[in-house]
Amino acid sequence: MIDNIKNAMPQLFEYLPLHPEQASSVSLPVDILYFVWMALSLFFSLLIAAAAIFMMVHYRRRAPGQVGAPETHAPVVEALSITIPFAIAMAMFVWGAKLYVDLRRPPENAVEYFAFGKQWMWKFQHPNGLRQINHLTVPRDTPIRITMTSEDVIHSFFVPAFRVKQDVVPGRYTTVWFTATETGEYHLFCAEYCGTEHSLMKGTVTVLEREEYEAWLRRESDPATATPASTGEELFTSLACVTCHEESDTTRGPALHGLFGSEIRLASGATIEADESYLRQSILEPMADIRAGYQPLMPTFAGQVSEQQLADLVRYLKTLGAQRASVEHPRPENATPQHGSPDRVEETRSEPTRGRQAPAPAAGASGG
Amino acid sequence: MAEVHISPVRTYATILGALLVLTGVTVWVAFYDLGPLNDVVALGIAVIKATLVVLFFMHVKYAGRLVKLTVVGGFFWLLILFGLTVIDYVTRGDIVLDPPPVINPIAFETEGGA
Amino acid sequence: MADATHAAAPPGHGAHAHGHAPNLAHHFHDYEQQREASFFGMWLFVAQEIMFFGGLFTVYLVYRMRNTLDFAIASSELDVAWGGLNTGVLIVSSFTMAMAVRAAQQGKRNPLVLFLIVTLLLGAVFVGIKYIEYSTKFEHHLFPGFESFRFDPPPGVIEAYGLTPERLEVMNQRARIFFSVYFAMTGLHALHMLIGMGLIVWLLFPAWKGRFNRDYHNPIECFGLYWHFVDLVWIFLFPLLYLLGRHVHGV
Amino acid sequence: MSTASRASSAMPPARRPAENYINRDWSLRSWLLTVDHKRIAILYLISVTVFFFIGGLFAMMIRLELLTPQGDLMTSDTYNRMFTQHGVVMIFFFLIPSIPAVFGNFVLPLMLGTIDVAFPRLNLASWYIYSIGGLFTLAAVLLGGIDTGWTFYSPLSTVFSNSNVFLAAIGVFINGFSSILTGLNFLVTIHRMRAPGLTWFRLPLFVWAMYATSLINVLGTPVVAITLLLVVLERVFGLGIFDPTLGGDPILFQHLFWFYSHPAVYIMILPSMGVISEVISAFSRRHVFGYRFIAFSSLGIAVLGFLVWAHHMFTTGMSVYAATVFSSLTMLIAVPTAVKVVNWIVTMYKGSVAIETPMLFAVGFIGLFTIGGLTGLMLATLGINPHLHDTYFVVAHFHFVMVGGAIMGFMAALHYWWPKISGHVYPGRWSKTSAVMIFAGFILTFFPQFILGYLGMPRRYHAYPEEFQALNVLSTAGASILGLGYLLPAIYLTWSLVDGKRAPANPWGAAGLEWQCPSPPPVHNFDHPPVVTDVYDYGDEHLLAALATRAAKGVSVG
Ligand code: HEA
Ligand code: HEA
Ligand code: HEC
Ligand code: CUA
Ligand SMILES: [Cu+2]
Repeated sequence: MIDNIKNAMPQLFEYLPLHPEQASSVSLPVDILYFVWMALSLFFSLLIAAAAIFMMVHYRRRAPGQVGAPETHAPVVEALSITIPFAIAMAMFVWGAKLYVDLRRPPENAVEYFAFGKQWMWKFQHPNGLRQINHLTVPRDTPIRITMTSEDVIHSFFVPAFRVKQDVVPGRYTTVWFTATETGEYHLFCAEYCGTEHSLMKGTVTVLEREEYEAWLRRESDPATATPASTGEELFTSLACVTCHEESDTTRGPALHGLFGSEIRLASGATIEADESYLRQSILEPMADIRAGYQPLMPTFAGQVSEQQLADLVRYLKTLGAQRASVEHPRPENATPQHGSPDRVEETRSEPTRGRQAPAPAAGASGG
Repeated sequence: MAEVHISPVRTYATILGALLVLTGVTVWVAFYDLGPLNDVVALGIAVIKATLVVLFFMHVKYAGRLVKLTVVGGFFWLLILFGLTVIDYVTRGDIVLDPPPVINPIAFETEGGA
Repeated sequence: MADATHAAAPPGHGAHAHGHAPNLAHHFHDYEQQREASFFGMWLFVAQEIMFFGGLFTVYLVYRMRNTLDFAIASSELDVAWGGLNTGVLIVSSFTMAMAVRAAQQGKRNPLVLFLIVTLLLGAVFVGIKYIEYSTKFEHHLFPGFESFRFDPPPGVIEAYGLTPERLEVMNQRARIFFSVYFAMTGLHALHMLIGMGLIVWLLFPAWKGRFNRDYHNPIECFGLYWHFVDLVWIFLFPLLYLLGRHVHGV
Repeated sequence: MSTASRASSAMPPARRPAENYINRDWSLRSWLLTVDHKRIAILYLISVTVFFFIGGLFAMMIRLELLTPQGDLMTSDTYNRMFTQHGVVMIFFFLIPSIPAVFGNFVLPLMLGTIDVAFPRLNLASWYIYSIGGLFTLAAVLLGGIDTGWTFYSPLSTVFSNSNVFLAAIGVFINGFSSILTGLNFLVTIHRMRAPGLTWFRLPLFVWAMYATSLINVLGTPVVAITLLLVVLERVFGLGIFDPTLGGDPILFQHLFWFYSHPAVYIMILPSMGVISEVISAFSRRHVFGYRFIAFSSLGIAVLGFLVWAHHMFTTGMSVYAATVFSSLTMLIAVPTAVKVVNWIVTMYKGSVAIETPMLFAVGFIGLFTIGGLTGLMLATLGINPHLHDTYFVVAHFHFVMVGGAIMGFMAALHYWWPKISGHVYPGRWSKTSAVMIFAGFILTFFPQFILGYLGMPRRYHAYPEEFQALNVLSTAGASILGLGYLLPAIYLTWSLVDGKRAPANPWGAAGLEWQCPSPPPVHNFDHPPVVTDVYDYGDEHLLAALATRAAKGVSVG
């Protein structure tokens, strides 16, 4: 009987559009607890509202001088108003605490990932050392434990579909774990307010079938087939430059199309030609020359990019300059067809829509 | 408490003496290694001194119930603040970084490249 | 509280005439009620102060729990002699304050003024010594506000505890926290001392003019509570900051 | 007129019939230097109203921005300033002082049958401290704003924010002492200034609520004061106490902050609960049911409220053990609260219930606060807190308790005591319209946010995924109704001062000491020392006689 109900549960929730999709092992138990609580809350709220309205109507004043009945005492009422809420609250507490233990204790065999939050991006590291930015790819049905810390302020790792949230605190390691149960692409939010771009510090979690994940991982990690981080465009994506330098988004960083070779005005009032060394300096010391009309928001990438990568980036930026004002997404000159596909960048940038299939790496995996 | 209680000078002098002696004792003890007992002794003596000050200099000994309750309440509230904060700290399983990360501990950047 | 003086009493309140009681505020029935009100009010203020300092004591507690050894070693930079002397000064000043209150209760003007002045002077001595201590810390780059903050453990400690250079870096940081806590706590305490000294000066005039008598002396009494409370804070600060871990650094 | 009346009344009392605390002296000086608790209450009423509208303006900016998902109305920096300033202004400069400083100041001495609070000059000083704190914060807003969130979490506030954290933190710090001193004043007043015969268990429940509130003020506020002071010191000297790169711990800040700020939510709600106890009894013309239970539950909430603060920190990596302690203690608060709710309802049972404006607000309070409280319990439930924390579910929860609860109580108090305070009657039809608009607008604004929250929309988001738009549009629509609902009272109450009918001493036919003095009260509150019996006794002969007379004259209200 109990099993029957348990099995029927997921179906039941299909009809309730009031929750995010259930994509982890704890989604269902959390939802059940939540909706039971919600039902209780609504029941008691309506009960009390009904009682209040009833009293207002039924005992409404009928004559101006009328007064109410004399004082009464009813210890039973008091006793009930103490015991019932106490009992319900304690019962829900115990239920919640039990579930919480599951939420907090990762299984022994959990696979260890790392995450690192900084204003305003997420960086992840797979057990084999592969890195991803603002994007995490994980295998299905595998317990995953992420150890996290932050370089600057407090952030919070939040994947609604998994019903998990864990603050990422500078100066300590915190951990979160989950077992994804459905493939697809899900929102990843930073839930702890962390400054200017808090609401843009989001990304996606992609859940792949285990084999697909393995394949993807192998391809990504193998220097021969890996997305060549040596090409500037990939770097531009993986270092999250795109989050600030999109064509459409003028509020953060300037669009970089047509930048190379042009005259630009600095906040100081001076004008300068955007030559190679200017590009270089903008990446290493963004605070040095602030472009007029922009905030000094750009983090320095000194120490984060090797000389080689820097050169690649600059080369890529130069290609953008060559195609000034192009509406099409520019194609880097030396990109191999396999990796440089135009919508690859597009993919990572645009809002993930819920449950969208065929995330970029997955598509790549099936192709390879 | 209709009449104001006026303590005799002798009481005050005795308390003064006791406070000074206790100060000496606590300094003296501090130079011996008693293990964890050092903390206990130092704080114990401080509490005794504080009690003396509160009871005699601040006349709580002769004050009404309300004032006594206020004093006890004030210190009790402090214990709530200490106690519940400590509950969190002593049970926290997370690791405090030692030394704290000045640079990215996952070494994303240092090696460069993916 | 000092509030319990004449509060621009609108005349014409017939409930009780009190032309004979110049220091009784119009909304109190008698001195008894006024005195109890201000006494209780002052105690509530002290309770408030307990929680105010309590926040800092919590900070101390948490960091000492985490960094016991570092705190012990860092505290060796503090001078027990000055600290101990200051404790003595403060305790004596508490005594003279108690005597001042006693004089006020008896309505004796001259002893009251005298004891207030002595208390004021002792307070000044305390602050003076604190100033000396602070300057040494500043000279030794132990003020956390400076870029140049640098803590070097006393000789012998490194060998005794086998501290590696990395561990020393950590110790430097934790000592920094220690001195942050030290300056925050003693600074706030010293600020209270200064305010207290200002209040003594402010009370000296009415005391000198003989405004206080057997019936009306609650400003002095309430101020006494404040002064003793400040003493009380130091009674805890001294062992916590100067003494705990004192046995460590000789090792 | 001022000097004349003073001179003439220097003689033993020959009271001029119309002389009261308002018209005694109109000069600005007499208002700014007043030590009369009633005038100080008016000063507070004006200032908190100003702050409410400032805070409301920020709220409208938030709602407008959230109409579309892209974050296109203002930059993210501006948006962050909006919600921070909204929170800081609403909480510290409106809600915390609102009922205690306005209605507590006005009616507490009346209810106690005394001339004034224990320390009248301290009372005035509290208002000045509040104003100075407010000016600091306004300066912070005008000089570029604050963007830390009202919670001032470090290290964002101590190291990373480039906004005016210094000014704002100092403003809130200063304002804290206003709360502390008001609380202290009330505690002493309640202990030491009660009229003869007014024993503890004859005190009106509003007084009990103020008592509990004041306890929290005195014992909790200093901790947030020192914490914000530390934030300021960190910014100025770089102390490092909360800075992880210097060995400090940001979690410690949260402990210290919430040690005050959780109890502070009871500073906000307890006074409202006190008001509801008064209003329900007065408009049901029935002795309040379960008097002692309601009285003690206020104290219970105040004390328990200090033991639960870390329920705001479950996701910071707290151990399961500590979380269990805090969660279970939090749940316990349901008990004293439920006692209150049930006793209010039962008070109406067999009453003679008049559906006047204050009563509408009071019943609105019961409904909305219950929802808010129960969702609070949901948040306190460990299994679901990780999902709900820092989402719009939390936003909905606290607006239900603060706007649906505390402000409903404030509106109830305002409409209940307005005739006493101003001496004028406001138009009933308009005020009831406003009550209904506020209720409906409120539900529409904040109910969708529960759903948004569970769907996963994080709070403090300037731009959000498109799928959340529909519910956000509903919320914004509701907020405009809500805003208009709040605008109405400002208009008709002001109008009533100019053109409203004169209010009798006891317009509602309520029991209670404050209704025994004329409206508005004379400077010394009572012409004759009040006779204290049971303050909720609707069987009292005098009251019954008065009611009968009024009924005969056809006075509709009451
Ligand atoms: C007036 C303000 C107010 C009040 C009264 C409350 C009341 C309560 N609050 Fe709320 N709360 C806030 C203001 C308030 N809160 C604010 C501002 C925040 C967010 C801060 C921020 O992060 O910015 C917050 C956040 C907050 C959180 C943290 C959420 C998070 O960030 O993760 C939690 C978690 O436990 C919580 C719980 C509670 C509980 C259990 C109560 C209880 O006191 C409620 C008790 C009431 C009832 C239970 C209803 C009445 C009872 C009945 C009708 C009987 C029936 C009952 C049963 C059958 C059980 N609140
Ligand atoms: C007392 C406390 C209080 C009050 C009364 C309110 C009132 C309102 N609050 Fe808010 N709110 C908080 C306390 C409060 N709030 C806190 C503490 C936060 C958290 C801040 C943080 O995260 O740091 C918050 C956050 C907060 C958010 C979340 C922001 C985010 O996380 O990104 C939102 C979003 O909808 C919101 C909306 C509203 C609305 C619509 C009202 C309405 O009730 C306001 C209605 C009032 C008016 C509109 C003004 C009066 C009317 C006029 C001036 C007339 C003109 C107007 C019109 C014609 C429309 N508030
Ligand atoms: C947090 C947002 C952000 C990120 C991430 C970011 N930038 Fe920027 N960038 C800016 C802003 C804002 C400016 C304009 C202000 C300035 O000149 O510093 C800017 C300016 C520049 C400029 C100079 C352009 C000009 O018109 O002056 C270059 C080149 C540049 N960025 C390249 C990069 C590259 C390459 C990366 C990734 C490795 C990157 N940016 C990542 C925000 C960002
Ligand atoms: Cu990172 Cu919000
Ligand atoms: Cu809380």
